[in-house]
Order: sequence, then structure tokens, then C-alpha cells
Amino acid sequence: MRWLTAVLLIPLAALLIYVSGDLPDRGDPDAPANLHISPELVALTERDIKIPNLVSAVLADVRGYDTLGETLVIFTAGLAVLLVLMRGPRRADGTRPSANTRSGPSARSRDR
Amino acid sequence: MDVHASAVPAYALAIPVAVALAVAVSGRWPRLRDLWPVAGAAVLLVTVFSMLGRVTEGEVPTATLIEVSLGTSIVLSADAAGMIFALLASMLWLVSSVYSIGYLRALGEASQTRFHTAFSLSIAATIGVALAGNLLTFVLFYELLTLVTYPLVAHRETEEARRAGRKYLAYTLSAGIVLIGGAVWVQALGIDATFTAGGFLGGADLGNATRWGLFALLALGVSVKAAVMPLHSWLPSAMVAPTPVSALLHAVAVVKAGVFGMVRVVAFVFGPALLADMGAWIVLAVASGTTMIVASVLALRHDNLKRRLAYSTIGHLSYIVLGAAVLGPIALTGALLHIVGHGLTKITLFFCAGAIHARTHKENVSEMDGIGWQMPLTMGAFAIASLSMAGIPPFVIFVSKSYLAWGAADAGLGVFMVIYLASGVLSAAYLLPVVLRAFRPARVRPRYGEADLRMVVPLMLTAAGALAWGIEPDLLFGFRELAENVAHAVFPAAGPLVENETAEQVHALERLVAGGIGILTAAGIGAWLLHDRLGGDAVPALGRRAAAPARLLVQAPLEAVFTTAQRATDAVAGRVMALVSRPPEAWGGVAGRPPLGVALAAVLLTFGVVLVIAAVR
Amino acid sequence: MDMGYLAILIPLPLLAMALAVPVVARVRSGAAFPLSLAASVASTAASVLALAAVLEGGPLSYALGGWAPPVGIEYVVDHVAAFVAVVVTSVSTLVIIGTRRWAIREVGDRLGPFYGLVLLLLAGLSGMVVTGDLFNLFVFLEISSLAAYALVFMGGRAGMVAGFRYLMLGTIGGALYLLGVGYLYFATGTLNMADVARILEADSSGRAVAAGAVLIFTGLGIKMALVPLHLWLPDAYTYAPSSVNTLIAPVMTKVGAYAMLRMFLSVFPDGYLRDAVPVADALLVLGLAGIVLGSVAAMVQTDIRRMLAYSSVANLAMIAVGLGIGTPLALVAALLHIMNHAVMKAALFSSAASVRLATGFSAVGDVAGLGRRMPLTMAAFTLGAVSMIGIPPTAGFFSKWYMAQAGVAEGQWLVVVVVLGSSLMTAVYMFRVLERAYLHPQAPVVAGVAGAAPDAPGVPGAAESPADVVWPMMVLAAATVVLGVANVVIVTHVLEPGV
Amino acid sequence: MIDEIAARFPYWATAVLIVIGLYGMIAKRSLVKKLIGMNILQSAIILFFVAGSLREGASVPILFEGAPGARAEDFVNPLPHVLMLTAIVVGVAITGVALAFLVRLREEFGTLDEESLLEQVRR
Amino acid sequence: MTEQHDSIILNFVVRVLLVPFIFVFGLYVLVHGEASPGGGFQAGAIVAAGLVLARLTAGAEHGESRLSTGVLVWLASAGITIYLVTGIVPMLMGASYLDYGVLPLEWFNAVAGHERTNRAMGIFIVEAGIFMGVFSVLVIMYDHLTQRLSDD
Amino acid sequence: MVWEIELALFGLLVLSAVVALSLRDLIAAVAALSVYSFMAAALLAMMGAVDVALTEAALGAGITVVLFIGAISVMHRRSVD
Repeated sequence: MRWLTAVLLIPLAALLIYVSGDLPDRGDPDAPANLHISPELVALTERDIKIPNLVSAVLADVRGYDTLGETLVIFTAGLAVLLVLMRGPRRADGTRPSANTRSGPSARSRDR
Repeated sequence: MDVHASAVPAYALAIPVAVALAVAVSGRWPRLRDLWPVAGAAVLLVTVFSMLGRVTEGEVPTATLIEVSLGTSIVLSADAAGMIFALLASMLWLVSSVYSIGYLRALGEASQTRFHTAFSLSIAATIGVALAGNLLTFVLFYELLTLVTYPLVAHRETEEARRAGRKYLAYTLSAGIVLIGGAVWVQALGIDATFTAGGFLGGADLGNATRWGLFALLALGVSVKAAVMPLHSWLPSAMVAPTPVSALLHAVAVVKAGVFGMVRVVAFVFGPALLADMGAWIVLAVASGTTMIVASVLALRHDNLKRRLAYSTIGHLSYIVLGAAVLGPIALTGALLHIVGHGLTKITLFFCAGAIHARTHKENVSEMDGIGWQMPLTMGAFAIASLSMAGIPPFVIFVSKSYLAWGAADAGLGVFMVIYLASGVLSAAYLLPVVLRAFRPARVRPRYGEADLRMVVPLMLTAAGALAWGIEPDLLFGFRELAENVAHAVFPAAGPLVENETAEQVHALERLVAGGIGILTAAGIGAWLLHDRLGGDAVPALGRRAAAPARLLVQAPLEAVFTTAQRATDAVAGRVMALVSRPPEAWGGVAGRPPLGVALAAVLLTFGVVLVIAAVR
Repeated sequence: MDMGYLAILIPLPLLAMALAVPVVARVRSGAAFPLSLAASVASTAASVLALAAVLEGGPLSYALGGWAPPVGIEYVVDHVAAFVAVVVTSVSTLVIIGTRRWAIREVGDRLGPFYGLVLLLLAGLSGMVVTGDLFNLFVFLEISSLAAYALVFMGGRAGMVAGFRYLMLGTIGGALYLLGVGYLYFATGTLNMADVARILEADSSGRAVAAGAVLIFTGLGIKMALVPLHLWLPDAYTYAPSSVNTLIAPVMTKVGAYAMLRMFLSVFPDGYLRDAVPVADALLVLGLAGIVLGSVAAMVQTDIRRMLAYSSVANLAMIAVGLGIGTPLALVAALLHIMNHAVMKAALFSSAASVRLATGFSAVGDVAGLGRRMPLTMAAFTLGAVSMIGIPPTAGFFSKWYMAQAGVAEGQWLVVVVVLGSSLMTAVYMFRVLERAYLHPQAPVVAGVAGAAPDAPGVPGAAESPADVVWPMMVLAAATVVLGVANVVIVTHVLEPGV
Repeated sequence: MIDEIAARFPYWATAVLIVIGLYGMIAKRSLVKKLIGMNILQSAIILFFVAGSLREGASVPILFEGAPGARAEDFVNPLPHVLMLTAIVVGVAITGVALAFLVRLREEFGTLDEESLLEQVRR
Repeated sequence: MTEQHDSIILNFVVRVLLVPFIFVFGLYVLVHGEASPGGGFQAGAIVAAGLVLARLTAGAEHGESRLSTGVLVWLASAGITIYLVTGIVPMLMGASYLDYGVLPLEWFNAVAGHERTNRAMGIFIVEAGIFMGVFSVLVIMYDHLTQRLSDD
Repeated sequence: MVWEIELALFGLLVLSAVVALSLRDLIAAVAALSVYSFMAAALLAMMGAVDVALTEAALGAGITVVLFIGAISVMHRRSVD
């Protein structure tokens, strides 16, 4: 398994490094990403939003919908944890009715 | 042709569907349930009949149901060829629905509701095939027919029945897919696939590979249901079905859909001119010609009556294929008439076999000695049908066969005329002995007892039909007129068929053929009777000895070839379908769970490969 | 009037209700289902209205936050997006109704989080469908994936392992997609799909764009279970709770496929994915391989759900083939198949769930004789199966028909052979079930056989499932026929203008 | 040569980190290690984005109080930062869920070794 | 991890000095998110870390009693609902979803006494919502991860 | 900003990643992950992404590690790799 992984990964690293040759240089002021949208973001922050932190302005306003999605991701994770780990109320005999709990006697005894 | 918008073809399709629904709903009340198919069949017959007048005058009532695919619609159009098939189907549905009630009740078959529902749906699909106005519609109903007849084939739910069902599916579904492939191709070429007398591909400018490719796909697609050897093997297997189903499969719906499809492919898709140009007809002619002989010879060897009839069907279907393949107007007329003639005759034979089975539980010819004295009406009908199968006047197959034989000769293919005649003799040879055995003087005369009236009346009706339409082919439904209209439309240059000289020649030939066959048959009967008188084994032995060279020369090599071919196709289909029958437990854990690493490695592999290609470019 | 707001109204009810349901359900757990259903219905209504608006007045665009694209995030509802949104929301609404009993049985003590996650899953999917922004797509992709991981994880011991594996692979998929977006962003400077397309139209040379394309397609390939990236799917679909696999099997991977289609249609310039980067060829080859492998694997399965899962692999591969051919007709076929497969798979998984509800079993061998005992369930299964095989006039036939036609038109004969041949293979595995259901005597029910849910009753004489399980299933089954017959309407009015 | 390194090394380093992360996810048998690999992968992508947003001579993306007329060239491109904030949160969410899965798996199977898990499920 | 720690010094240092400081720091990060690095996510994470710290020292049961899962779910939902509603209100006023520019928040400037744009106010509101959501979810996660195996 | 320092930090980052993956003791591995995250945060801050750095420090290095430890503390500490 490991040799296969290595065989696949080393060329992959080489390829990623190779294709990065076409990316803009580190810190290049004329990179497309620095020329196209970002000046407008600075301008509109100053013009419309008027808060100093550009990142906050973009995060919560210009791309606020992404951020809403992001909080929903966190909320999803919370629900997922609840769904997976939540326990129902105890029954009278002390056991818990849970569809997902099917642990046999071996569940905790067999360790590795 | 004169296309007229009309809803009647759509009604014709809707009636059996409605019957199927009514049957399914009223499954709890058997009497009511069994009433629906009979009533529906009557209504259907009237409906189809109501179009007849217009169709004989050259109009084509056409119902465009709905556009279901870009550039093509579901179109039902009752042209003359379709009318022949539709009339036959609706007529025979009426009798067979009565018959199947009697049969199923007599044998106490299970799941009668399912049976009647599927039966009605089969008729609906058949009507759809008959009235299909273009290739897509044809394919659609052709596939549906496969689907709805499958529960009928496997009706008995025994292992044998299920195996037959699987085999049936393997053959017919594959054929359907091949046919779809052809239809897709036509559609992709941008050709309007409306069935046109003389062929809609005729005008298109196609490369040789395209023409042959299309021909291979379309002809192969319909050949399976038409049971052209070596693609026939599903048909004898399907004999495990209840007899009304066999009658339906072999006389009305499935196989006739196949040969009708062949007529469509030859005359309405490619057209005689194109096929003659390609030379593709030779393939069909040779295949069907050999099938006729081989199947008849094989039929001789089967003791099981239904199996013998199955091989007889295979042979007679090839009459029609050959009739279409020789590309002549007279032969085409004969082919269309043979759809009717064979339908009437073969359904009678199956009805008789079913009646015998229902009454006596006998299935083998060798057990049927003297049964004619017990069931005189049934065996009388059987005798009539046997004579018809042999092509003896004045029964219906005589008419179609004289057209076929003369058509072959007219097209300059005398060899096929000989084959037709030889096959007629063989038909006599495998069917008449059944009659003779049945009426063999028995020492103890068995008790008289016919089957249920609901079985006897239909079979007598169809036998009477075989006689009536033999005397007057145009009776009531104008079958001959319709067939000649089709031939005339497909071969516009051929001139009128039934006039003057040609008609004279046809009738002269009829007499000739009739005389020849009559003499041969009479000789055969005489010999048999003589042999019977003499007791002992003289004649069969003599026959065997006489037939030995023929068997050596024709039957053995042909059988060897075809058995091999059939085994091959069976092996392919059977392998695939064996998966179905294999107990699933045997396959447990084939596709296990690879470790996550393997999954991820697969990701990287894909990703890396594409990335490498991308980077290299 | 500008109808753009309909775009945001598609995911919004789902999102809002996803927030409310877990809270409400802590007080009244019975309220979770009706609230979820209401949200789903509202979302369906919004997408139907959006479709109507698109048909009326052309594609809708909606600038979120009032920031005009490409600076802000844009929602774009064109014909294709509206179509897929309608399919996803309506199918899932029906499935939510049909799986209520399963949800109560399987996660009855935690309905709040369960329905919250179901809604978030759907919200994520519908958000992916309507978005016009590459990064926004990633966010919603992660919402739906995260919800799906947790839902799959609820399926007992095997489901847990399947869920974890799904999480790992899905995360890799998401990461690769994000990396690809990064490459595209640094090459073009923008995240708006239309803007990216505009810039790439002018200049799409460079390895960075190519790498971005490949990474994006690999990432989405995992999400849509393209062979050989499908390895998470069979386990996930088999062992997920019935209330979950019935929902995710029809819609989840379909949206991944749709996202790929979106890349073809509105991100990369015409022909770029064919000429500059061999993505289309790769999709074609992998798709063909997937059809064959998926069908063969489905033929040898013992569990119906697993069989259907492999069938999904094959069908998704067919969508990939459509993308790979790439002509308008092929794209139409792919889109039509997205819809058809969603409907068919929903019908099939619903009836498998219904069988399991009534009998406790899901092995192929255990359906023997069910044709009589559960006629409606098996009728739905039969219709779905017939459509899956591709027998006219069911829906499944027509996507294959168009696909084969596109193959012929492009001279891709292998496509034609494989697509048509897959019908036969589908027939083999579907008739294995149908034959047993209708033509075998009823098998003696033995309690404790593998595949039985331990808490399922396994009633030997079980009859048809309750009405609320049956009718959504029947609607889906009937839809396979209706959609088949009506496919030209859909194709000419919705799909052709879209591609 | 040095120029090339100076211009490219963040991309190279992130590529190496991505590969290390993938290696952890693929080759490690322990599910915890797989998760650690996943975290490395996610961080690497974050670094990749931020590295791409660099601008020579620009400052952190915070406008100076009372300095109107700020020029866009003075600030680092804020958009990738925003995206990566989102990506970090997504990463934490996935990690949290995965850890919840691990706890349940451990409870159910008594092990977090992949082979042993698969073996138990296959049975 | 979950047994009661009896060290008084640790308890004092953590619960009286450290945790309140962390809370205050978190709130600072939240409130000043618009002017300096920080915002809802960071603040939420910091405050959650503080609460986790408190629970570590006080024992899970103790912490649970004051901020139960039910409350936390409610808080999380409420926080994100704030965000969602902040988006919907502009929609009802005829603008785009999440278009803070039209929010009716002018009165707040009068109360607060200094001038801010509507958008900045909107940002603050949603950051507060994010804070609530992130903080509660992170605590839910921690609680369940640690309590699952400790109480049976 | 001096790129050599960044380069060195990247080197350390790779090193800590390798360490995190190779340590058998899971708690130690998580600690190494924490180091990795902090180093990443430092790097992010150097590259001008102060917000991201703060978030990475709080969420990536802080909460993630707390969650890891919380989960691992109830599990076995040793891994089989």
C-alpha cells in the first residue's frame, strides 16, 4: 500500500510544483488576482462600508452569503455531532433506547 | 397514399389497454373479469373493421399521439399492411379470449388475473406494432410486447417456465436493443423514419457501410421474434407456457410481430430497390430458405405435439420472411396473406393441442392413438388445419402459398419455389400422421368426450375460418385486396396483379401446386392407411430408408451447423442469463470493501493521469 | 418585474427551517417532520416558480447583498439550474414523506438533528444548483456533504465505517475542488463563473488553468462517484439508514454531476475541456468503464440496496459519458438522465425501503413472492426497473435514446454499444429481482438472516406498507412513465435553450 | 535560480504539504492519523491561497484610521483571506464531525485501526 | 479528563482569573472585529476555548448544569437565525438578500453617539450572530465528544 | 517581508507535519499538529493575513486540538499506524 502511495504521490508533488510555474510570482503586484476584483473591494469598503478591516467588510458584507454558508457548515457540524453522539433519555432499567447503539459485549473490551 | 388524421387507430390501441386495466381491477370477481376480454375483443374488432373501408380506398387513418422524441412522434397509422395484421390480431383475440377462459378454468391455472391482464396488454402491444406509423413507434411497441409477454411465458412459475422466460427475455430483449440501435442510427442520420411504401431509406444518400450496418441491426432485430434460424431457440422453449399463450405467441402476437417487422424493414424501411442494389435480400432469402427446410425436418422428430407445432411455426414464419426477401410484388402479397393464413391455421392447431391437453393431459403424439374418436370435433378441426398447413386447397394457406411460390418463380428464383413445395410436403409429413393416428381404428373405442365448449367453439371457428378464407380470401375483411394494395404501393411499376394474364398464371400455378401437393398427400395418406391395415412397421421403415439419403445429405449437415450456431447463441445468452438463475448467495462478497487507501489511491491515479496529460499538452 | 429573488427563495426556506427544527424538536419531536415537509414544499414551490419565470423571461440573476457581480456573489438561475432545482426539490419532498416511518424507527430519539441535517443537505444541494460563484459552490457543497456524512453514519455498524470512509473521500474531493478553484482564481482573479468564463475566453492558455480544471473535475468526480472514484458509494448507499439512502441516492450525486455540467456550460470556454485539457475524453473513457463495471458489479450483488447502488454508479457514469461527448444533444441526454435517474432511483430505493419496512429484509433472495403480498410496492419497483432498463415509453428509454443518438452523430460507436448494451445488463439484474418477486413462491421467512434490521419486525405475513409510504412511491413510479412520454416538452422548452 | 525560488517557494512548499497530508490520509492505518493528515491538507490549501494573495510592498488589509484615499495597491488582496477564513471553519467543522465519528467507532468496534475495522465489518 | 479537580489554586487561577479574562478578550475580539483582526469566528472560538477550560477544571457535569445542550442548541440556532433574518429584512424592504445598506438602523447611531454606516451596523449584527453560533456549536462538540464515554 | 524567513518557516512546517504523522503516541502527534497549526498561523501573519492567522490560531491550533485531545483522551493513545 505504502509503495503505491509513494509511487502516486511523488509524481503528484512534481506535477503540482510544475503547474505552479504558471502561477503569478510570489508578491507580483500585477497578478490577475491583484488587479481584477481586489481593488474594487478596497474601494467599495472605503466608500460604502467605512470600516477599517477590509477582511471583515468583505467577509460579512460583500461575501456575506458565503459567510452565512460557513456558519451553516458549523451548525451542520453541531447537528451532526448531536445526531451521532446524542443519547436519548434513560429508560427505567437504565438502558437507553438508541437506534444506533448496537454495541455487543466486545465493543469496549477488544482494544488495539 | 392519402394520410387522414383520425383518432380511430388510437382507440384501437386504447381498447385492449382499457381491458387490461378492467381485468386487473376486477380480479376478485372472476366472471366479470373474464367478461372484459371477450367484450373488449369484440369492440376492438369492430373498431379496426370500421377503418377498413377507408383503408381499401387508399386512405391512411393516422393518429399522431404525442411527440416523444426530438423530431419524431408516436404515430399510429392504419395503412393496408398494418390493417391486415391488426384485423388478424383483433379477430384472433376474440376467439382466443373465449378459449383461454375455458382452458384456464379447465386446468385450474393460478394467477388468472395476471394472465388475462398480460394477455390484453400483449394484444395492445400487437396492435401498436401493427399500426406503428414510424420506426420509433414500432420499436416502442416491439419492446413493450417483449415485456408484457414475459409473464405469460413464465406463467406456470416452475423452474422450467422461469428458465424459458429468461431465455425468452435474453433473446427478445437483445433483439430489441439491436433494433433500438438501428432506430437510433436512422434518427441520428436525420432521416424521417415514417414508414413509406417503397422504403424511406431509398431516397437517402447512404454509404455502403451505413446501409449494411443499418440492415444488419434492423434485420437482426426483427429476426429474433421472427425466429429465423439460428435465432429461433427461444420459441420451442417457450412452449412451457399455457397453450393459449403458445397460440398467442405463435399465431398472433410475438412471432407475427417479428415477421411483420421484417415486412416493414424490407418494404417500408429499405425498399426493394435499395435491397436489390445492396444484394442484402440474398442473406435473408438464404437464411429463411434453409430455416424452412431445417425446421420442418426438425418438426418431424418431435413427439411432443406442441414442440412439433413450434418447429412448424419456425418453418412457416420463414415463408413470410422469404416472401418479403425475394422482392417481388406477388411474393409480398403472399407473405402478407401468409400472416393471416398461418395465423388462422396455427391457432387452430394450438387450440386443438390445448383442448387435448385439457381433456386428457396428453401431450405426445405417440399417446394420441384413437383420440379422434373421443374428440371428433377437435380432431376434425385439427385435420382441417393440418391440410391447410400442407397447402392443400381449398384451405387458406393454399392461397398464400401459391402466391409465395409463384412470386418466387416470378422473381426468377425457381429454387425457392421448390423449397416452398418441399416444405409443404414436409408439413404434411409431420402433421397428417397426427390426424391419422388420432383416427386409427381403436380396438376399444374410447368414451366420447369433447373439451369444454368454450374451447371447442373457438377452435371450430378458426378451422372454419381457415376454410372460408381459403375459398374466398377477400371474405369480409378483404385480406387479399389489402395485401395486393400493399404490393402495388411497394412495387408501383409492377402493374395490377389480379388482372388478366398474371391472374391466369397465378391460378394456373395454384392448380399445379395444388395438384402436386394433393397427389403427394394422397399418396402419403394411402401409404399410411395401408401400413395401418397391414399392421407392423413396414411403411415407417420404408420411409426411414427412403429418407436416409435425404437426412444424410440435408438434415444432418444443416442440423449440425444450426445446432452449433444455436448452441453458440444460447451459450452467450445463457451465460448472461445464468447470472439471473444462479442463487444469489453464491455471489456473496464478490465486491468487498477495499481499504480506504485503495479508494484514495484510485483518486490519485485518476487525478494524476489526467494531470499528466494536461501538463504534457 | 425582476423575478431574481426567486433564486434565493429556493434554499432559504430549507435553511431557515433547518435552524428551527432542532430547537422545536427538543420540545415536540413530532413537529420535526411537518416543519421539514413544509420547508421542502416551499422550496419546491420556489423552484417551480423560478422555472416558470425562466421559461417566461430567460435566465434570472440575483446579486446577493446588492453587490453587483463579479464583486459580490451571484445567484444564476438559467434553464438548466431551474430544471435541476425542480427535480431535486420535488423528488426529495416526495422522499421525505415516504421515509417518515423509517426516520421514526431509525432515529426516533433524535428527530431534531436528523431533520435538521436532512434540510441542510437539501439546502446545500439546492444552493449548489443555483449559485453562480465558484467558492459559494464549495461552501454549499460542504454543507450538503457534511450532512450526508453524518446521516450515512447512522446506519449501524457497517454504516459507521461507510460514513467515515465517505467523509474521508468526500473531504479529499472538497479539498481538490477548492485547490482547483484556487488555481483558477490566481489565473483569472475572479470567482464569478461568468466572469471566469469571460476571462478564459480571452486567454485560457497556461498550465495553471489546466491544473485548475483537472483538480475541479477530480474533486467533483468524487462527489458524483465517477469510476474509479466511486468506492465510497456502494457502502454508503447500502448501509445508510433507509430514511437516508432513499434521500441521498436520487439527489446527492446528481448534483455533483450537475456541478460538472455547470463547469462545462458556464465556466470553461467552448472546447477548452476537449482540446486544451482532456477532461472530456477522460470523462468519456471513465464513463464507459463505469457503465460496464457498475452494471457487472450490480449483477452479482445479493443485497437489493447494494445492487441499486452499483446501478447508480453505472447511471452516473452514463451522465459522465454525456458530458464527455459534449454535443448539445449529449448534454441534453445527460440532463434528462439526471432527472430520469433521480426519479427512477427514488422509486426503486423507496420500494426497497418499503420491502424492508414490511419484511425486515433486503436481500434479493428474500423478495420471493412479494409480488402478491406487496403489489403496489412491487409495481413501483417494476416501473422503476423497466425504466432503468430503458424500455419505451418510460423515462429511462429516452435518455438512452438521445445518448445513443449523440454517440452515432459523433461517430462514437463504442458509446452506442455500451449504452445500449447496458440496457441488457440492467435487465439481467433487475429481472433477478422481478422474477423472484413475481414468479417464485414466497420464501419462508427466517428471523435473523443477514440484512435484517434487528429492530424490524420481520412479519412473515406482512402485507403492503402503509399508505403514506406507498403513495409517494407510486407518484415517483408513475412519474417515470409521465416524464418519458412528456420528455419532448422538457427537452424542447427547458433543456435545449439551456445548453 | 534564487529568483525562481523566491518567486515560487510558497507554491512548492504547499505542494509538498498537500502531498504529505494526502500520504497521511492514504497510508496511515490509524484513523486518528488520517484525520491529522486531513488537517495538514486543509492547512496547506489555506497557505496556498494566502501565499497567492501576497503583494510586494503592501500592508495588512486594514485601512488606517483617518487616512482617506487609500489606494488598493497598499493592501494585500483581502479576498483570499476571506475565502480561507471560511475554509478554516469548514475544516474545523469536518474535523469535529470526524472526531465524533471516531468516538462512536471506537465505542462500537473497540479499535481505530482501519484494517481491523474493515475486518470486523466484512464478517 | 472529567474527574473533579480539587486543586484550589488551579481552580482559582482558571475560574476566577483566566476564564473571565478569556471571555473579555473574546468579546473584545468580537467588538473590534471591524477595526482590527478578529470577528465572530475568532471570538466564538476564543470564548468557547474559555468555557472548555472552565469545564476542564470544574468537571463536565458542573458545566453542563449551567449551559446545557438544549440551551446551546437554542443559542446556536438563534445566532444563525439573527444572520438569516438580517438578510431577510432587506429583502422585505425591497432590496437584495443580505443588503445591509437599507437596514433601518439610523436610530442606533443616535443612541451610540458616533457615526457608522448601516452596512457597518449590519456587519456587527451578523458578527454577533456568528459569534453565538460558533461558540455554541464548538461547546456542543466538546461536550459530546468528551461526555459520550464518560457517563456510562 | 523577508522571504527567507518565510522559507525557513515553511521548512519547519513540513518538518512538523512529518513529525505529526510519524509519532506513535497520539497525544504527542496532536501536539505536533498543534505546533504545525501555530507555525502556519505565524506564517499567515507574516504574509499579511492577520485575520486568517488569528482564526487559524484560535480554531485550527486551539479548538481543533482541544477537540482532538478531548476525543483521544477517551480512546487509546497508541496508534498502529
